[in-house]
Amino acid sequence: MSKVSEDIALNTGSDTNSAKVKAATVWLDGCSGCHMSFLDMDERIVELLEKIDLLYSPLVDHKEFPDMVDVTLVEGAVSSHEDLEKIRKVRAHTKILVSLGDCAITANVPSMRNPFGVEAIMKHAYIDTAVTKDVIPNEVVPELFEYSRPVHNFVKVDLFLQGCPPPADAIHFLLTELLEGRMPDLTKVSRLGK
Amino acid sequence: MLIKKIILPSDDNRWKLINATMKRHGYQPNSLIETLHTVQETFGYLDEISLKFVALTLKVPLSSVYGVATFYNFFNLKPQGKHTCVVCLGTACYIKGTNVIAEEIKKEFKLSMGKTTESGNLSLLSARCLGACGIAPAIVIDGEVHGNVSVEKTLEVLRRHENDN
Amino acid sequence: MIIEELIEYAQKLHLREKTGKHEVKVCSAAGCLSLKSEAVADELRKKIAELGIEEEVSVKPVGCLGLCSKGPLVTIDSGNRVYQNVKPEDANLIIEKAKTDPQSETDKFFTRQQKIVLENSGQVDPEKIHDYILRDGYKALHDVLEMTPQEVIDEVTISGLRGRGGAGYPTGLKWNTVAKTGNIKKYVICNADEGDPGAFMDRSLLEGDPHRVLEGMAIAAYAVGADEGYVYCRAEYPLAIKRLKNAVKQAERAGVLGKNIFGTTFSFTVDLRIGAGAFVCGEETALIASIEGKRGQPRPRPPYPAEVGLWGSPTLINNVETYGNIAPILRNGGEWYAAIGTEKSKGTKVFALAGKIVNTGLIEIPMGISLREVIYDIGGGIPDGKKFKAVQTGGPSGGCIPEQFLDKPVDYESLSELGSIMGSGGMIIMDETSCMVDVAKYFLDFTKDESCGKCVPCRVGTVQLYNILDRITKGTGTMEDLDELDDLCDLVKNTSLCGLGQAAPNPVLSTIQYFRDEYIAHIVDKKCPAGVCKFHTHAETGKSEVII
Amino acid sequence: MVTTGKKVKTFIIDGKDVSGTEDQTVIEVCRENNIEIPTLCHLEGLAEVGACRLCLVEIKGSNKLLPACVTKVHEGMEVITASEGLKKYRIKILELFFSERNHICSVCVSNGICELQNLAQRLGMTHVHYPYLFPKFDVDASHERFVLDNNRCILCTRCVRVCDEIEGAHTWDIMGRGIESMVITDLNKPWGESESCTSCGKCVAVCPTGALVEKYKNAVDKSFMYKKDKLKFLPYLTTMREVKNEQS
Repeated sequence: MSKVSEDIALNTGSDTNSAKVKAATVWLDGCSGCHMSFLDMDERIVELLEKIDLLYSPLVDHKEFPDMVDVTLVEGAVSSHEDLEKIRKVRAHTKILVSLGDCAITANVPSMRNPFGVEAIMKHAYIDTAVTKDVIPNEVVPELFEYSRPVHNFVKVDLFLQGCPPPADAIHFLLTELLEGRMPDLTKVSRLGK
Repeated sequence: MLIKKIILPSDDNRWKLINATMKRHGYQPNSLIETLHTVQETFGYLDEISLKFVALTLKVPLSSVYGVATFYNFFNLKPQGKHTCVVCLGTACYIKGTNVIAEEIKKEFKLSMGKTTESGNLSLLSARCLGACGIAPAIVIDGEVHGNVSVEKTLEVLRRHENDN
Repeated sequence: MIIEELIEYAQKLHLREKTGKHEVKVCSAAGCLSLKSEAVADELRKKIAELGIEEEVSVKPVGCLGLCSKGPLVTIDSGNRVYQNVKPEDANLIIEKAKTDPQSETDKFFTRQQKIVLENSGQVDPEKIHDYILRDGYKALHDVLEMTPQEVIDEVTISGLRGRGGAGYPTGLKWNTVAKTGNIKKYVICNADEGDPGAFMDRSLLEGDPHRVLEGMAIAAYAVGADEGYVYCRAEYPLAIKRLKNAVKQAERAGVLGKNIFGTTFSFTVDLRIGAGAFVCGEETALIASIEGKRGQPRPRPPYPAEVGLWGSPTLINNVETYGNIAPILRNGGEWYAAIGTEKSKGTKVFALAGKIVNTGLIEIPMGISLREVIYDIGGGIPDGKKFKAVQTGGPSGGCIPEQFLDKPVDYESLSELGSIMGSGGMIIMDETSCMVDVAKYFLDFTKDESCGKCVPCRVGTVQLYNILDRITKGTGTMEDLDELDDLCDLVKNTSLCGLGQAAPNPVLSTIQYFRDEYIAHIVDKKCPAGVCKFHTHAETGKSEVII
Repeated sequence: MVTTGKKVKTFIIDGKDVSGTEDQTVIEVCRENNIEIPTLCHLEGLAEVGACRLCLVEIKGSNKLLPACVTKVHEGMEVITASEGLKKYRIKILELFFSERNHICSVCVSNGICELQNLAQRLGMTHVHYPYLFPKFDVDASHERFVLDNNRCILCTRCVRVCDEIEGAHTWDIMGRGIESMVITDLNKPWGESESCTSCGKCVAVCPTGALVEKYKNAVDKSFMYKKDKLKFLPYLTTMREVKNEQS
C-alpha cells in the first residue's frame, strides 16, 4: 500500500488557505468497538479536529454522506444489502478508504455465523432463543447475505488498520500520518485480534 | 516363525477372504490398500468393524487406516445402492456432454454425486476417466460400460433400476 | 534355457490351439468390448464351425486396433484393412473376405502412423504368451543378459528415449543414476496409474500387449541391478489388471520372469499393486507412498526416488509406454531408434485422440510430425462441419493450443513452448462449441478434487482459482478477476510441492493466453461465445445480486 | 565445530559466508546464524514434511524455489532467503491459510501466541485479499482435558508427527484429501473416546494455532507451557483497555 498517488495524498495545511481535511467514519456490521477506540484517543481528538472536519459519522449528527471526503474510516463487515449500498456510496465519495478494525478487514465476529447458514442463524436468534415472541422479523432488520464478508471484497480499500479494536494509539498514528501526507505502514502498530 | 492367531470378527465366512489377502502379504502393514480392496470387493464398502479388524491385524494405527480409506476415491465408507451408475467425467466425455447427463440424473432422481436414492436402489458416482474416450460419452451401469450414450437412454435404464423391487 | 528352447515352448503352445490359415482378429480392448465385440467373435466362431472351415479361418481376440470410435473392429491377418462397426450378422461377409481377399486396401488412418510400441497391439492375443514369443518376444531380454548392464544402459542412452509419462526426462540418464547407487537392494516400478482424463495409451498397451511391458521392466531391472518390480495400475482398468496378472503368471511359467532367468544369475519378480483412485499417485513419490500402503501424498524432491525410493531403496520408475519402447530398442539398437523423430525428441509417441474429431482412438506417430497432420490426416478432421478451436494436450497439467500453431511439430520442446506439455499422450480436440473458460474450469475442478491437500498453495490455491473461473462462467466475474487469475497461477505454479500443483495453472494460463477474448466476452458482455455457460440473470437469483 | 566426522560445507546465505555440516538443512544453518526464515510445519525434533511452503528460498542455479527445511546444504551454494519475490509469495501463502478456515483471532484462545497470527504481522500481511471459504467444522470438546477446533487448523501435521514419532501413539492422522483434509483421532471418532490417545498433551503443545488447546486454560497458560511468548493477553473487549494499560 505504498503506492501513494498525488491525488489521494491529503493536503496538510502547507497551503494556509486550504480548508481542513474532510473526514468521515462509517459503521457497518460491527460492535462499535472500533468507534469506541476512536473515542479513546481522548484529548488528542481535540488536537486532530483542528485539522480535520468530521463530516459524517455515527458520532456526529449529519444524516447525508457528503459529496466528497478525503478519508473515511469504515468499521464493520458487509452483511446485507444495506451495508453494501452504504459502502458503495461511501467509496464513490471518498478519496482514501480505510478499513478500521478486524470486522472490516476479515469480517471477524460477524462472520462466525457464516458456516451455519442464514436460515439456521435466524431461527436460532429469533425462535429457539426467543423470550418474547418467536417470529423472524421481516422489517427493520435488513435481510442478511449468505455470508458476512470484508469490505475489500466489494469495494477498493486503500488502507487496513487491524485490531479488535485497533488501539487508540494506532488510530492516532494513522490519522497523523495521513495528515502528514504519508500512506503509513500500519502492520507495525496493530495486528489481527489485538 | 511366530504363528499369529487371527480372531475373525464373526463366523461370517467372508472374513476368511480378507484374512487370506493379508496372509498372502505376510500381514505386512504395507498391504493395507490391497486388503481394503478385498474388503470392499467382499462387503461392498468399508465399515467400522472391518476397518478395525484390518488395523489390528496389520498393526496399522486406526487413524492411518481411516486416513488411507478416505484418501482414495475408490473406497466407500457407506453401502452403495443395489444399482450403480458411474458417469465418466473425463475430458473427452465432458466435452461430449456427460456433465449434462449427470445434471439430468441428479435432477430426475434428486441425487448428488456419491449419493444413493432413498429407496436404496440407485447410487450415482463419477469417474475421472474410464479410458474409454473412443466411445465418449460413456457411463458404467452395474459394472458394464456403455458408450455413445444419450440423456434419454440413460434415464430410461436408470428409471427401470430405480423402480426395481 | 536358451532362446531356441523358449521358441520351441511357444510353438508347442501354439500348436495346441487349432489355428487356421487366416486369422480373423477381433478387437478385445475395453472400448470394443463395451460395444459388444465378444458377440461378434462368438458369432464368427459359430459360423466357422458350421461351415467346418477351422483349418482355413480362425478367430483371435487381440488388443486395441486403434479406431475406438468405430468399434467393434475386426481385421484379417496383419492386413491394414480394419472392418468397422462390425455386427454379429456381418460374420459371413468377414469369413468370405478372409478366405478370398485377406489383404485389401489400406486405410488412411493407418498409413501416417509408425508403430513401435504398438507393433503387436491388434496382432497378438494378449492372453497368450506364445503369441508374443513368436513375434520376437523376450528375445531382447535374452540377448541383453549376454551384455553388461552398462552396455544396456548405453544402448538406451544412445536411443535418446525420454520418459513417456510426461516430463520427458532422458531414460538412459535415469537408469544410470539408479545403477550407480551400488550393489544394494533396488526396485523397478512401472507407473500404470494413467490418471489424465482423456488418455488411454497405457491402458491399451497393457490390455493389448502386456508382455512387452514386462519384458521392458525385466531389461531395466537387469540394467540397474534390481530384482523386484511392481506394476502400479489404476483400479479403473480391470481388464488391464486381469491381463497383466495373467501375463505375469505365464511369464513365470515360461521362465522369463522369476529366478535365474534364461539360466543366468539374474532373477526378477514382478508384483501388481492396484491404485485406488487418486490422480496424484501418478507423481512418483506419491506412487511410492501408495505402494507402501499409505496415503498417496508426495514428498519434496530431492532426494529423488532413483536414490531414495520404495522402502528407502533406490528405485527406477518409468511409465508403461517407456517400458514398451525398451525391447525394440535393444532388439534393433539405439541408433535405429535415434534415427526416428526429431533432434531432441526421438522415436515415436502414442497418442489417444479424443473429443470432437472424426477418428477417435489410439495412434502412434513419429515425433516431429505436425499437429495438423495428426488432427486432419490421421484424425480425419472435425466432424459435422464444425470449426476447429483448440487441441488440449497433457491433461490437467497441459494446455490448449489454438489453430495458429497447428503446423508446429509434436515434440517435447515445441509443446512446452506453446504453454502446454507433451504429457502422457492424451490429445483432446475441441471445436467451436467448446467454451475455453469452461474447459479451464473443468480442469481446475479436476485438480482441486485431486489435490492431496499436503501443501497450501495447491490445496487452497486451486480452490480459489476454481472459484474465480466459476464466477466468470456465471457472468459475475470482473476484469480484476482476470489479473487475479494470472497472479494466483504464478503463486501456485512456483510454490506448490509437487508436479500436480506446479502444473495445475497450465490450463488456465494457456487459455488466457490464447483465448483472452473469450474471457472478456464472459466478463464484459456477459456472453459465452460458444453458448456453453449459462448466466444467471437478476430475475433468477432473486433480490440478492450474485456476490462472490 | 567438533569432531563429528561429518564434512563441513561452506556457502553463502544472503551474502553472508556461513558453514554447516553436510547433514544439515538450510533452515538449521539459518537459525544458527540468526537468519529468520518463516515456517509453520517445521519443528525441531520432528520429521520434515516441507508442506507449508513458507520457508521456500532461492538457490542460485536452481530454477525452482526450494524449502529450506528439507534442502541439505552443499559446498558453494548461494541462498537468498528474503528477496522481494519471496516476500510477496509468503504473504500470499499466509493469506491462503487464512482464507481456508475460520481464523477469527479476536475470539481465539491462542490470540497473541499464535504462530500464524504472529507471522502475519511479522511479514506485513495487511489483509486477506482472497475470498474466505467459510467451511463448517464442529468443535470436538469430548476429551476431558483438551479441545480440537478444526476451524483453526492449518494442517501442518505437527500433532500427527509428534504423536507418532515422539509419543508413539499415532492417535492423529489426516483424513480426506485436498480442501477436505482434516485431522482426526482414530477412526474419526470423538477424541474423548479414543482408544489410542494417552492424553500426554504433546499435540497441544506443538500446535502452532488455536486448533488444539487445553481446557479451562487461557492463552497465558498455554504460552507458559510452550515457553514461546510470554505476552499476556485477554481477548475480551470489556477487559481490553485494562490489559493494554497493564502492558504499557
